[in-house]
Amino acid sequence: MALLEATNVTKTFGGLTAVNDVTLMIEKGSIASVIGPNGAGKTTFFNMLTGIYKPDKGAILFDGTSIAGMRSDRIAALGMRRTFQNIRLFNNMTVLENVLVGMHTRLHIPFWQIIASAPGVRREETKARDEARERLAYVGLDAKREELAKNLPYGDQRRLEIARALAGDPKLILLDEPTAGMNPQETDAATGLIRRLRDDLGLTVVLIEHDMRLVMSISERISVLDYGTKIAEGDAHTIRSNPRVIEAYLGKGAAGAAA
Amino acid sequence: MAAEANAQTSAQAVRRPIAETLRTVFGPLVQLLLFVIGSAIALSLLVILLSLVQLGARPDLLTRTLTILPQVLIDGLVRGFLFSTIALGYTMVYGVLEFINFAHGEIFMVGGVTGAAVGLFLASVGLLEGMNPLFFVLLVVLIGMIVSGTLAVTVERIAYRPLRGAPRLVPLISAIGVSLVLQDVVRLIMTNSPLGFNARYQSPDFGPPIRLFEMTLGDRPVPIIISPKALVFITAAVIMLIVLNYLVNATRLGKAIRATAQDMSTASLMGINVNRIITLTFLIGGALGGAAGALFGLNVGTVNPYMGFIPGLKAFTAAVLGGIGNITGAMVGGLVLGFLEAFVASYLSLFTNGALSGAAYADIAAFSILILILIFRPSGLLGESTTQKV
Amino acid sequence: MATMSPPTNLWEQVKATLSRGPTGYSFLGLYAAICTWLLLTNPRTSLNTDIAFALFLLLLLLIYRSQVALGFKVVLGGLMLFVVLPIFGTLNPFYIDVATQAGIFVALALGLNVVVGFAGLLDLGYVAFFAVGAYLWGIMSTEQMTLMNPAWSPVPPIMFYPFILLGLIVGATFGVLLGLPVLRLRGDYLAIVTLGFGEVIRVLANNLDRPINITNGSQGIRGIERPPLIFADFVRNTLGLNLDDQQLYQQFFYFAVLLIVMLTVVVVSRLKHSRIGRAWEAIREDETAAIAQGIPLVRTKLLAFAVGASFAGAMGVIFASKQLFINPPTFDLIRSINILAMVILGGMGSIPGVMLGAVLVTMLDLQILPRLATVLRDLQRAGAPIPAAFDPTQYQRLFFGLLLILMMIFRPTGILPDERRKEELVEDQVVDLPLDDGEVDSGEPPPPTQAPPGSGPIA
Amino acid sequence: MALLKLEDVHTYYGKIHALKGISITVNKGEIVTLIGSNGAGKSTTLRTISGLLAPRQGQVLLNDERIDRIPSHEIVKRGIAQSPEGRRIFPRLTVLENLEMGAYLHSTRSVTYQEDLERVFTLFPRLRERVSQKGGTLSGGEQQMLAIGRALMTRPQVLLLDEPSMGLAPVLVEQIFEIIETINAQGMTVLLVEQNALQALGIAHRGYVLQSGRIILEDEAKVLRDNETVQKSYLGLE
Repeated sequence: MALLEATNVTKTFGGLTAVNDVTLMIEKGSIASVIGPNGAGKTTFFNMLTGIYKPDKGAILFDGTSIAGMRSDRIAALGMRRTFQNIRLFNNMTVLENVLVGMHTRLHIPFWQIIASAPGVRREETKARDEARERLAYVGLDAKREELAKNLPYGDQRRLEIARALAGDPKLILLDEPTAGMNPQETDAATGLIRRLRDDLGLTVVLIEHDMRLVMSISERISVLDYGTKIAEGDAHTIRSNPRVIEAYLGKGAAGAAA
Repeated sequence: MAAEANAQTSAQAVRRPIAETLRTVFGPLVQLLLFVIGSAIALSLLVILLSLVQLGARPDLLTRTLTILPQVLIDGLVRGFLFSTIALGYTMVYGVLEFINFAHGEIFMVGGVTGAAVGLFLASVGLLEGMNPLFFVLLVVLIGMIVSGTLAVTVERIAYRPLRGAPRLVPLISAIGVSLVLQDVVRLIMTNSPLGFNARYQSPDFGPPIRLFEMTLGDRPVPIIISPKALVFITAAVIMLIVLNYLVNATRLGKAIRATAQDMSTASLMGINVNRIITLTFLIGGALGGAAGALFGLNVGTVNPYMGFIPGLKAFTAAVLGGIGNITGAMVGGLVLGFLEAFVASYLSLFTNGALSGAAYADIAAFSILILILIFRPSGLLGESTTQKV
Repeated sequence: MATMSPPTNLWEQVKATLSRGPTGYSFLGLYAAICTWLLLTNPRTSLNTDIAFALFLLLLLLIYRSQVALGFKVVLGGLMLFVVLPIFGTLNPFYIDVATQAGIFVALALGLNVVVGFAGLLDLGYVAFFAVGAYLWGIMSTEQMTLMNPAWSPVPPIMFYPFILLGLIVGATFGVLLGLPVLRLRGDYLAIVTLGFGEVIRVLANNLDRPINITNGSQGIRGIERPPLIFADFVRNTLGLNLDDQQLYQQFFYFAVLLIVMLTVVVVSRLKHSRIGRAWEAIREDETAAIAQGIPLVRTKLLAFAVGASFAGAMGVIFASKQLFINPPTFDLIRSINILAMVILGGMGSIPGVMLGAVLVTMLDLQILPRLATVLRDLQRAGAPIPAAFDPTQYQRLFFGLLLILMMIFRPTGILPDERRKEELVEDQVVDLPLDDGEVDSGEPPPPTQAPPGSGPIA
Repeated sequence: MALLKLEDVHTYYGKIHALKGISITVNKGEIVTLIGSNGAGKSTTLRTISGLLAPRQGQVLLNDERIDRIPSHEIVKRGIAQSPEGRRIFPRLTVLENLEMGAYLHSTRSVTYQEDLERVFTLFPRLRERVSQKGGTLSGGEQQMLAIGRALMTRPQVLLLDEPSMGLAPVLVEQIFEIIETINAQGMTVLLVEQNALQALGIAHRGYVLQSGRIILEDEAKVLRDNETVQKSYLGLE
């Protein structure tokens, strides 16, 4: 069953078509990748899924709900979370607080009770903290929970972004270039974490990535975008041998190297 | 084929055709003209329509509406050019630094006060009497430009440059501080000098109002007049706009300004002295503001230290209305806002039979427009639709 | 920091000794005693009393900053604020008035701090909400009611108490009304729009005397009612204090303001440390990331606006009643800037900082500038070259302007910075770190330009 | 002969000590590459050389002349050009205007300007096709070409390239590296910062490996490629 169905989605900026009639189905519990050169429309596509842009045309169905043009925060509340290509943490908040913010949609104590400092407030807060620490422990950051996010090393920041996304108890998690700027060792660790998200937590994962080694090894389904259009789709093997993908994206050498 | 393309690009690069330069310089002015005519016609039709609606209750309304219409249009034009010239200062600085120079209204005010001081000085040495009015205008505008331009550059050096790179609100707060300081420093100077708080702007005699034409409404003739000072103001403003357009769109310097506006650190990698460009931007914006102040003071007849605040705020509105960062936009925004205000100021009390004072509600109209524009089209009339990047 | 590393220089050593342990207790106790003695023996308004008063305020700050037991702090601070200062106030009405004014501005600054400091929204029209509250009580409690409609009559003075609550609600409502359309705007635009809104409210107050006289225009509203002194009997007979009505009102307003300030502090700090406070902070840090966590942007910002405005509305009611007279210039831009200066001077986002800022600015306004004026006048008489028309009390703009500029350049975090904001505002003054490829390349083509040819966009 | 030399350079971002004593030599005609993981200080090194950051200690020498105390627009004049990370094309200027900006210090009326332009168009025929298109509408690969071309227009002695292959399709990455080799073959000295260490070491003569602000290895590119640590940490070869 498809958890996410994007049908004939189109987005233009002025005269430029960034995403052109793209259809994409994401199966529940799968790891899928979207690849393509820079400027192919991948991030724009993510931005439409998460409500930052409203698609000009097309429908997006998430877990049975139509979300095309819905506000970002409501989509997030429905259980779709993302990370950003250029890490967007709350830099001057602590690691723990970042995760607590990620939990926002799951905290419901009303305004009046907060002001009155009702007993439920502390209870909810304690519970949230415990859960946040669990998430941090899951990505291996619990020891650093009191540090400011901006003081974390690069790799930890990426992991914190994932922990923050997990805090919302998502059904689907979109990772925008999760290993950009990592060396091969760090990439391997990240690959392991992404795999665990699906295997342990049963999450559905969609990736945008340039690292072909990662993409080919981890994804069940790969979609290739070029100039806003989907030019190919399939498993790693299909993609690697697709002549159009080789021509537009992989190149002959790289296709071999990634094999 | 390659050689041909090559020759073409080379020719393009070496000598831009004069037609091209003319187009980049005058194109915006044509656009401006279209907006002026368009908004004048639209607003005129609107008031005529409104007066026709009320015709049953107040039969004389249409005649009265038509009688004052030409005068309202001229008034709108003067206001419009006032806002345009000030708005340019906001928009240029915003374009380069993405920063609202809140103190720009005070830079304008200093231009006005300087003009009044020049007038007073000339009168005190007895030169004012026989002076050629045009020469006088040239003199006050030049001195106003120099003083305000220098002031703007100094302010940037002292209060803004140390804050570059700080979070957005920090320089904005500093600019608010500068605005307050300038108001009171000028007040201190004025009240301790022969100028006084509300200084009279002395000038040579500009002669009687110019009669443009006469129109007959019913049985009485209505002369349509324009004061020579207003005419001078409009002319000077148009000249400044042309020069600025040339500077920004057709010179190497202008291109450097645009490059700096788009990406400061990369511009410096091209060998552009970014600090000098920023200084220059403040100089140009300040000088324009100073000239506007000198001319405005002349037109109104008095100046005071607080005269810059409201026009400054409205000029900012104009800049936003036109699309902040966009030079043509600032001019268009200024003119549209000027017309709008003139119409509200003149017709509101007429249509409500004096119940609401037009002058007071013109301010409210201006701010309402600002809010409406920002909500429905934050990029302004001519602005680029900026989409948030993620 | 001093607690972490062993005190290095003499100043640090003195500070450490006096702020904790037995020396700390005795120092504070002794200081409090001396201060009380100084105040109660110098009731006449003079430079000496000014200094004693300043020492008194410093004492409160020291109590707050010291590291003695919380109970001791509360008892000593409470004693000073609830007993010493009111008694001193019966001896000298001026200082208790200063304290009341300071209290009003502390509450206003705390409200503005929710908007500016917590949520990061620069509001330059904050005084408008104050005006709304003040006019609410001003109109409803006076003859304006009858002027508006002959069939209406003013509400009885006893309604003052529910009107504080009503002021709160009306303030919040106006906050929402203004916020709804403008909160989508980016920071600096928002600042200008709120400034415009503040001006609109003032212009309306100035012009709503026609066609129906609602605000009495530029004349302002006189004879605003004060609440009946229902506790007069208790004070005079039970406590045996022989105070006249004027003094009783002063004491009443002082305690009313003090209570509201305390309430405000509690509310504001609870919010700050809740999920709502975190959401505000997240929005301040990065709006896009915040909405991606499911934080509804407009609603959360609106809440900040409404909370901030509600304090101003309630304080407006009290202010109108205390002043007996209000007119449009009371609520002009400079007043908004005044409150902003308090927040900035003290430290954006920091509750104790903002309170300190409010007290300092009020002192500057009511005590230091007038004092400076007398000094300058004396100097001028003695022949010093000071321009005749320079009266420091008339040059508030100059002082606040300088204050804003200097704070921004040298200490943007304020005197008592919020730890968090400190990190933010002194962030390395580098525009783009190489690690942050944020704006560099999002992998998408930027939206193409729509500018007409040759229109000369420079940005 | 050392054209560009860094001696014990320390650079800070506020309180963060980003470069902790970097010494690098770039000889005339070489391609030298800096490799290392994110945050190691590669870009910071380039930005220190081009004057966007000022070192707190140590010196940067170009032809034995100190350039670490002069502003970046002056450094360009001395002959250092940088194609910045993320390309940083002026999005609302046309391709030609972008190139003109590169030639800002030289008159666009001169013959040499024409020659420079011609050279860039020969290297990047795609740019000639898009000469009047706005920079922002180019694809990633084209933007990278424009960034390199624009840097070449300043007529540099040393070309600093910051992550030229970042975010490009694998097929384009190959092209970009070929172009760098071509430019070098024409006599240009290149200092290359790359995430893609394998390919960078493939075309470079020498390389430096950076780790948290320090140089941990320096050698001939071939030797580095065979180094075990480098292979494990940066090349992804087991």
